[in-house]
Amino acid sequence: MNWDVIVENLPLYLEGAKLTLILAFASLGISFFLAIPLAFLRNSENAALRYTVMAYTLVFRGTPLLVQLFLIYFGLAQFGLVRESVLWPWLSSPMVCVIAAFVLNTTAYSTEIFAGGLRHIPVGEIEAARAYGMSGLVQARRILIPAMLTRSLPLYGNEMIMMLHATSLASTVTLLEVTGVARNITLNYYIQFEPYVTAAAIYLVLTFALVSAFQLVQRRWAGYLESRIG
Amino acid sequence: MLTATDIHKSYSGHEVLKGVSLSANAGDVISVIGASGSGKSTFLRCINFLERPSAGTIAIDGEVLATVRERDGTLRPTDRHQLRRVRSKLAMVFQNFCLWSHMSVLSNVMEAPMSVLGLSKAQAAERAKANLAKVGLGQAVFDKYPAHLSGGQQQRVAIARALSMNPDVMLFDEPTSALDPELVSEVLKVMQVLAEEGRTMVVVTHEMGFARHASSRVLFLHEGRVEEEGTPDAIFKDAKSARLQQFLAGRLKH
Amino acid sequence: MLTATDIHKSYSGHEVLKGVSLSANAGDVISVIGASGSGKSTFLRCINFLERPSAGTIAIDGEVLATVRERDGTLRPTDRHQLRRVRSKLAMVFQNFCLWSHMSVLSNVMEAPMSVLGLSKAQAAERAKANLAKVGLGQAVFDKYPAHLSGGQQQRVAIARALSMNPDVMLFDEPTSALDPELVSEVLKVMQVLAEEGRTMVVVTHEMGFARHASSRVLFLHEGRVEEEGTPDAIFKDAKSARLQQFLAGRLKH
Amino acid sequence: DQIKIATDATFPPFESVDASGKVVGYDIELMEAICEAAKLDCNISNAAWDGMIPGLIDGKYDALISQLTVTDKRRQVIAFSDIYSHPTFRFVAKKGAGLDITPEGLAGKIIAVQTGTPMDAYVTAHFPQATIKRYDSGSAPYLELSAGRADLHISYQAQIIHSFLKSDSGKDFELVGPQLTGKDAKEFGEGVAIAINKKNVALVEEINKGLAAVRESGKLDALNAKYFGE
Amino acid sequence: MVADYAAAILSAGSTTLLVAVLSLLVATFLGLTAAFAKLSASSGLRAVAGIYTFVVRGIPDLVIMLLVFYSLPALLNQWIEMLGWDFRVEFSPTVAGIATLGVIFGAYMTETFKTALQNIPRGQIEAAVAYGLTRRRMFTHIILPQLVRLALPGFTNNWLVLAKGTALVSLIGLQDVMFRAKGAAEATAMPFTFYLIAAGFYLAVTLVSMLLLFLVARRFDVGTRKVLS
Ligand SMILES: Nc1ncnc2c1ncn2[C@@H]1O[C@H](COP(=O)(O)OP(=O)(O)OP(=O)(O)O)[C@@H](O)[C@H]1O
Ligand SMILES: Nc1ncnc2c1ncn2[C@@H]1O[C@H](COP(=O)(O)OP(=O)(O)OP(=O)(O)O)[C@@H](O)[C@H]1O
Ligand SMILES: [Mg+2]
Ligand SMILES: [Mg+2]
Repeated sequence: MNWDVIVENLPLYLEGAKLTLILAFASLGISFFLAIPLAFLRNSENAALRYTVMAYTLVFRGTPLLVQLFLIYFGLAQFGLVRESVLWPWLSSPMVCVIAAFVLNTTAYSTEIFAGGLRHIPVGEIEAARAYGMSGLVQARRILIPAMLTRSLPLYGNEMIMMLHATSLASTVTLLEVTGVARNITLNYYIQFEPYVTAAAIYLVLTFALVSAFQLVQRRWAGYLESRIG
Repeated sequence: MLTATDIHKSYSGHEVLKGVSLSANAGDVISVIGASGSGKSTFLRCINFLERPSAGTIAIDGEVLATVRERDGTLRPTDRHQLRRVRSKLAMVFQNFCLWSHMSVLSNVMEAPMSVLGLSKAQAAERAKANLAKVGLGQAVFDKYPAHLSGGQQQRVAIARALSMNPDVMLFDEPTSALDPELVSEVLKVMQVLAEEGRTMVVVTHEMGFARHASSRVLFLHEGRVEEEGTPDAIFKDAKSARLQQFLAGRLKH
Repeated sequence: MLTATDIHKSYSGHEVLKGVSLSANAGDVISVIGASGSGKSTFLRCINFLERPSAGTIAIDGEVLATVRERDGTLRPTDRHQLRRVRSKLAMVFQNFCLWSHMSVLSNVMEAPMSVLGLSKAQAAERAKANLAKVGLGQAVFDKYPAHLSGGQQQRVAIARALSMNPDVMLFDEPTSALDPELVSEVLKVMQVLAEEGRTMVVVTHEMGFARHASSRVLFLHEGRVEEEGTPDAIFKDAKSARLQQFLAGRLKH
Repeated sequence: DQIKIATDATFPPFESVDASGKVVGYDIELMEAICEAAKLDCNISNAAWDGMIPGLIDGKYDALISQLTVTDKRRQVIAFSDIYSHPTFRFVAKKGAGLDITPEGLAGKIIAVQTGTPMDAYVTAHFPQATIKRYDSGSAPYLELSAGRADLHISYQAQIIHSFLKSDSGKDFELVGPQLTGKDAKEFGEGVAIAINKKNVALVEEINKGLAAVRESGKLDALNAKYFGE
Repeated sequence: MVADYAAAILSAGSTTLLVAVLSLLVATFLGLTAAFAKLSASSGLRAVAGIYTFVVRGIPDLVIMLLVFYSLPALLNQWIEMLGWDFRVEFSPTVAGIATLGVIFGAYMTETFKTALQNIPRGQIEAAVAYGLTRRRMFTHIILPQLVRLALPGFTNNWLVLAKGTALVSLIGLQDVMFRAKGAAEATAMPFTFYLIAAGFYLAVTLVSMLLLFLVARRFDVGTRKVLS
């Protein structure tokens, strides 16, 4: 066994873990704020809006993230127009491409999760808000969004874990997050067992931390959904 | 104080309300009774425009709610701000309580006064606590979520929530019919107190005891029309229409 | 025909049944009454070992069900085949009907006779149709699924399902309490007919009318003990224990 | 027994996958000729670059032919056949970029290389001030070069000319800097050979015999002419 | 040339589908087993199933795949060598792909089946017990039909994720749709074109699956009633 190599490269793994977390939280953070309005549009009375959002979520949930990532990173560069555009300095950065792909992907999933939560709010609670004269904005801010988010928590928690794991794909476009570090070690030291086991252990720890944090959030904000009387 | 004039309402061609009027002066307690499906809930919901009527006018304190007829035949309020103002004066208590399940009891009662009437947090809390006390709920429930209360407690919170709007008129839609028999009386007691205080209330109810003893006037709806209207005595002891007699006979047997 | 002797049952230390006995001869209709939580359902479920009692014996037609005490203090039947045989003689009708929701009405009634008694498909179908007819259900419902029937119809299917086992004893656990008031009578009527036919039945019920008029003996359970036992007349007109008097007074007010 | 031979088919014209999914190229033809001469039953399959050498060490493969250069580091873990060619290495960059191929001249420039190759080792050792981007495949750097995400790429001169400069996407690029060989830097190794599991001494001999036969029969020269003749 | 490569990509569709379907079988089997284990009375079985689902769901699919394809055989062969035996374990990318996807999605299926099992109304099972049905009969005639209906939505979802998950198998060298697309993209310097073709393939699989499973779901929805709002 070659655990010395791992110990020697522990700082690389640490850097990798940092990048993993940055990628996961940046993608989740941005997508959170996109998914909320999209969830409302997904349930909009306007059929055109509803179907547009539906088409978006269908395409991004219906194709592998790896394909989406390659399309954005390698694919867009195929077009001279893109390469000469003002966006190119951004699009040429693997970091930007990876986050863009992750955001587009996880936003599609989060939108559907939130839209489902929105549909599960009892109609009466919404009517009560209207009956008391709340404006649309106040209804959304005070009643709909909090109720939607808390009802979506369990599914959204899963999505967060999936996103954390999806960051491992960033290694395919040169970013050295945890999986990338492990791959590099196999390429330079010709060993395969230790690097990936170490990576797996790091992900397990990260997942465990995320799940624990999530249970706290769940208990604090969604406790009202549990143990209903009757 | 509140007048609803000649309210009509159709659902996809089927006319559910065929011209129902009601006028409540300050201090009136009007009970609306009638068989299931006679249109009681629909009428109450038309009053604060949770449903759009197809014809008729609603006025509160002499201010008529401005509306325009939509292509689908319903009346749409033209002035959002006016609608919100009117709604804030008409506090509704629902059959299924419809408390906001993600908010604690105290937040439920404080929410609308803060976000609609613009009260400060301290003012709203003070008012909420007073109204919760009035319906017999103390500190112990303030931080609980609705799901952790009994049905009777939930309905009392809902009444406190309505009271906290300082409404001109309170609208009740069968406030006790979702409750277990043991819990009905605690809510009826609270409503009785409100009636005695001189609150203006419109109450859709199946509780004939309440209609008889706590209200100043009773409306009997039948198939979307006011079939008979009068004082509780006139309605319960001296029913004129055959329909009402039949309804009361059936009811009282229960 | 059926004897349950000195049945005890504890849930995690809390003793729910403290020695309840019952013996039913052919043709007996025994009603078990008592307040909520007094242990009626638990007792009934112990009779066919849906719950394992902590002590006591069950015998049917003189055959004692063989059991052994487990480490957790419950009695485990030692002979699977004997248990199945005994269960097939004791047909249970549940409060919530518990029909198999993925099977049509006819399949529901045919299933156990085919798979437990070994009847052929044709025999089972014939028997099922006869029993469905007996509870007042015709061809029209045969191919429907339980979810498409009213509660009263579902409970009658459940009774037909029980009848089709040709059981020695039928066990009913509050067969009408999950029904809307209008539907209660249709099920009670069927049960009355069964009682008059001379079927042996043990019925846990809140319907005092049934207990009084249809049963041959009444057991009053209180906190896990048989507080009083006797003919309907003795129980309803001539209650001895203060508890029973109190229970009946509370009940009849309703 | 069949000899399992792996190649990383992302390095045309030496090894690549044709449209039908078959592995083709110089190395493939050479290997087939060697097997024929040595009367070996060979099966050449495509493998991912990062798993190839560990796979050989582990015994998953019996031999590798993938333009592997012989280096001291590799010799420690695997055995090599006789060397069959001495490649020349070159940088490639945009026409007229006017790059100065010195450690200072390339400071801050982006160099794309395939991970774990001699070229990787060379630029890592000699151009510490440049940014080095590493890819799992031999072809991805060209995509990056034409996309403008990298300023230079270093590889086998023959590979650059035949798989890139001659293609449509390579028409704006040119070879830059000196021709480099194993004599210029030890990272480039001694030459290209077939890698074989260290324990399998017999196979090394058989392959060497086959290679000698191919060389003597003139087949090797014919191959060189076919692929690299003018 | 574009057409040649496009044809090659799409013809690898059979590989992708084969891997997907076989993984689904493995996942279903593992999921059912672990679901029953999780609901069993034996605390040992519950613990094993719990560790399985926790570990698998705590590690990214890609890393599990690399572990199974590279690390696991390496470890096993080291052991075998230490014991002095003369054989070796190895997985082809196909086998490793199917095994990994099966193991990963088995964990997701476990949760799906467990929830479905818990949602079978207890009373219906009690009724079967009370009427003396044998365990086997109860399983085949009462539990299984309901399980299928209740688990179908979650099962559908898992399948859709699994079908897309096969793209990862390309990273260990299996010549599936994604692998061919990557090859074509690099060989022709037209990545957008070929990745788009791959995306179209996966989207088509998703849409066709959704349609088929919708039809199946309708078939199994007999005997349920839409909740009236
Ligand atoms: N959204 C709707 N769409 C169509 N018809 C409706 C709708 N809401 C109510 N109705 C119909 O309108 C009629 C009146 O209903 P309403 O709920 O007002 O009766 P109600 O007097 O409140 O009865 P209950 O005592 O049962 O609450 C009924 O026939 C009902 O079926
Ligand atoms: N599975 C269980 N675990 C713990 N306690 C239980 C369980 N089942 C029943 N009990 C307790 O046993 C007591 C008797 O319950 P049982 O259901 O037999 O009452 P019952 O007479 O049928 O009441 P009801 O009329 O409400 O059906 C109750 O106190 C109940 O809380
Ligand atoms: Mg109503
Ligand atoms: Mg009971």
